[in-house]
Amino acid sequence: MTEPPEHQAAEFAAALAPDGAPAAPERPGPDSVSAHVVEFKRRGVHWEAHVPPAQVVAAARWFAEKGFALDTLTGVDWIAQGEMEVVYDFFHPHTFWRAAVRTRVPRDHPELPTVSEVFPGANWHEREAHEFFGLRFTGHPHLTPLLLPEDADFHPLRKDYAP
Amino acid sequence: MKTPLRELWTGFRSLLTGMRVTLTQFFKPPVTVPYPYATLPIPERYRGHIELVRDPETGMSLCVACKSCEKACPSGCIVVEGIKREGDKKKSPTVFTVDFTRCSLCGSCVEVCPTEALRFSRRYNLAGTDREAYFLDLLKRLQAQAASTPTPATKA
Amino acid sequence: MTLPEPYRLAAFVLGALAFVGLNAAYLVWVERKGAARFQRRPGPTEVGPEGLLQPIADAIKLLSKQVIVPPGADALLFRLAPAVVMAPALMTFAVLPFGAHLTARPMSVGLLLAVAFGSINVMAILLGGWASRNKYAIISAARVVSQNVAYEIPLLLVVITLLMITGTLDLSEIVRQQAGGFWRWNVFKLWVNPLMPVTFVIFFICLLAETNRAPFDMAEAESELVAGAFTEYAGMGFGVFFMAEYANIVVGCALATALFLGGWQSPFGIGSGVGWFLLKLYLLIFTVVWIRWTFPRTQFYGLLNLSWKILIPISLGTLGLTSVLLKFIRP
Amino acid sequence: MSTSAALADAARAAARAEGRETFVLNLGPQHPATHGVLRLKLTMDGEYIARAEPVCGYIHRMHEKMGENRTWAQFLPNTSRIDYLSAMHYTHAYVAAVERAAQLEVPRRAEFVRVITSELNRISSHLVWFGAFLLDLGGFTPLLYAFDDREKILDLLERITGARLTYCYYRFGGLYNDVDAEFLRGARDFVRYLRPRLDMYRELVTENIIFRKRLEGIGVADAELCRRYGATGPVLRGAGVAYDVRRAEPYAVYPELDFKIPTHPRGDSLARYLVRMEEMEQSLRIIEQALDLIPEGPFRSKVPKVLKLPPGDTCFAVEAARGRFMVRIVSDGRDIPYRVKLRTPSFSNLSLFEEASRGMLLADALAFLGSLDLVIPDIDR
Repeated sequence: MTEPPEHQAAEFAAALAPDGAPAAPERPGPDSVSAHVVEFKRRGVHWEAHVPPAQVVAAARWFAEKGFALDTLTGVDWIAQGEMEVVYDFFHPHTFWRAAVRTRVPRDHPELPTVSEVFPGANWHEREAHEFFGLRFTGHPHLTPLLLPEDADFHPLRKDYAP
Repeated sequence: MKTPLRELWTGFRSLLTGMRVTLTQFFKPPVTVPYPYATLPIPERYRGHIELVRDPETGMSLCVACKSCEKACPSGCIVVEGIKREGDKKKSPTVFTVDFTRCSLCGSCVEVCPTEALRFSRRYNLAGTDREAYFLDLLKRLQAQAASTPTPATKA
Repeated sequence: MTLPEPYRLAAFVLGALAFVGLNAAYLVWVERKGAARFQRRPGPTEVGPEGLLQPIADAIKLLSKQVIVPPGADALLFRLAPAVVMAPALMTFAVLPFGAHLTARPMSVGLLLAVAFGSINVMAILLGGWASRNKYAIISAARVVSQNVAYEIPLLLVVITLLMITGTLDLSEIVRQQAGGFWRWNVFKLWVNPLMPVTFVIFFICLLAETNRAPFDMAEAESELVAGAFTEYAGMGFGVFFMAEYANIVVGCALATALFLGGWQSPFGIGSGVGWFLLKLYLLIFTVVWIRWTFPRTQFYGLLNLSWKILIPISLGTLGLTSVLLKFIRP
Repeated sequence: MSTSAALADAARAAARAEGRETFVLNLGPQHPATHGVLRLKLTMDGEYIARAEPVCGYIHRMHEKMGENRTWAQFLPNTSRIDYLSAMHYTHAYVAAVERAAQLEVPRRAEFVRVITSELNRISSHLVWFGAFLLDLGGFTPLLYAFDDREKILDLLERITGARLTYCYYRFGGLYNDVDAEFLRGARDFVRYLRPRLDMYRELVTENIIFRKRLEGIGVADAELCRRYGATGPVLRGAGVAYDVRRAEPYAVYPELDFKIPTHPRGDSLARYLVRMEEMEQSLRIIEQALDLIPEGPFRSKVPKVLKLPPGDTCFAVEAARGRFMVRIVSDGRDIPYRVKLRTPSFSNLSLFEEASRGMLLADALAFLGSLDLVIPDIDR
């Protein structure tokens, strides 16, 4: 994994969208795969990708095969657009590349598959995202609150959360 | 036969070395300070709770009640009210309170103050039995200081 | 030194009780002061000069606490355990030779009695741990039993080695044999067995293990098992376990002094007396404290490995060596 | 029945099928070995652990939500309170993330001071860990020695920051205030003071046979396990991977300084211990060089009074004492953060515990837990 980020991005896009979807960095559609290089000095990652929610497991598998480690995953509540963004951060322990994968799910139906099969470390991160945002990771073995009380049914990081 | 014996000896020697180290420490004087009887000097920049600075000339507060500190405070624990008195060029505070129970001692208020009217006090042994003791009225504190110490140069 | 028997008995019972009580209390002080100095702290300073009244304050605190028997615990055994742990230590004092004529009950089988009573305290800890109905306590109790079984063997092997040299079980007699200067102490009897110092080290290690002292404090293991077998004990129940630990240390160190370090004998051959015994005893106790505040705790299986794989083979070796040397060198 | 209970039942059933009986041991949240309020639900088979489930959240404070309710600058005091032992690094990451997003310049003097204070903070954090770890292993005295040394660092940092633990010293574009010559001299003296102390620790602890026997081969977390769980810091370096954010994503003036990334390949508790001990030596080297190179000049650049960041995401990672700490900030163009994500190292480092501790003895598992160097507020945030 010593290739420069543009190669990695291209390879990633090709692997996830074999039918040759455009790797256009401009505002990607919700169901398309795209990957592009970003300026590390400004963003703190070398390249970013956007995948549809159904393909996050495939994306995670691609990163796992390349030897990346899952840094973290987190949600962002875009209440104005009625969407929830889930950002997966990866780092490579040997070649030091950083990559982020984004996906968006509708806010009223925030469901996406779990990547804890690929990265067991995602288990806790997904539990955290679940309790904070109400994201549902289908197939997760143990989707209960991690940091909040075990009976918590509220999601504090949702923008419409009022205590 | 040789190696296990040597291992045994190295292990045993490592224990003796450890005992030597602690014994050397045993004969050295204690490093602690017996707190209530002796205290360490408080450093110059020590961040205690905030207090008002007196104008060396007038003996009044330097505060102009601009509320910068109130706005900068992350915990919202400062309340400032001020009026412009007759004949004064600038406003002066009528209320200046700190809810020290919520203060996180970050120093943002001291940092933003345009007239350098705030500083950190050097009170450190802050323990009390009731909450009310830590709703600090800084104007009162300033008056008390003025009454007890005639020169503003003396420390709090 | 010829008091009528009942008075003699009363004097020694009182003496032993006072000695044990004072020792247990002030060894706590010594331990705390010692630990403090090893750690560059002053230690207790508040109660009395140099904190000398601290043990009394501790005792008052412990006595004023409620004795709680946890629900579901075996109340009888739970209450019995502190007594069982204290009694054998007290009994052993009967045979300790403090001076040439300062023994409560000189016995021809004194050493045997000391060793026999010395191993009862494991039963007390087992009782206490089991009766507490606490998971930590039970784990601790199980550990203590296997630990004590493992260390009883090298301890006895070492004692047998010594017995072959002395030829007697009478502790006073053993000390008497070591008169005439430090080169005649058993630990330095290199012509009988060049490995005598090693034997002493093994004895000392076993002593630490038998009294559950650090680095073998599996029974308490506060960072793993909270307070081990004593987790559920409050107030003086805990205090008695605590005192018993120190009483056992005194007994162990006194035995080591008598067996290896010449008891009341002066190292220069003249001026022997009880002072020498106490000096050696407290030096050994200081070493016990010193070791506790120097080393981390051993791993549990490491402790068993040490016993079964190192100490027992070596003590068997010294036993064999001594018997061979005794057979061929001294007719 | 919750999934957790189901899993515990499964572990129990598996044990019973093999003719063994299990019980549940509740370790914490108030237990001497968990250093704070971590709880481990252990399904035990005798003294062996069948399953260890960490239960977190006892000191959860929702820093991330707090971030959404205050201005960029007002979040600063929170950053020192996530991992209270390496407050400098955490503030550094947040401050630098904002600087990166707003493209603020930081004066060179400030960068050097950041490096010096961060490394001092790293040493103090490692010293606390060292003492607490030995305490876990039943050795009490090293803790007091370590705290004595740490006290000297705290005195130094208190001199310049006014606080001993929650420094809140870095500001956007620089520092809260400048360091004085006394501090620089004190730091140099400290470097000279600590070296022989580290030698003493080697003699007292590192070479001690009891200590080594307790740690060798215990709690192996190899490189692959670390990768799958995202473990970083000394845990990853103890598995032989030379991953250090100071190298991987260079920040401040670290590229100008010469230091080694200590690694040990075995991945056991001893390897992690050795990595941290060597890291302290490397930190001393860094401090020494930074003290030689520190220029005169301003300590803070001009920053707009009301800071508004351009919309978009920005990440910044630093090497905190426990590993990779990353801040991901999302701005929507206002003066208030839209989202602040704190990626804390202890969180990932603890998550591997469940898998790695299976089948371990209780005492070994606690040694392993201690060698992970957890700070509970860092997990719970």
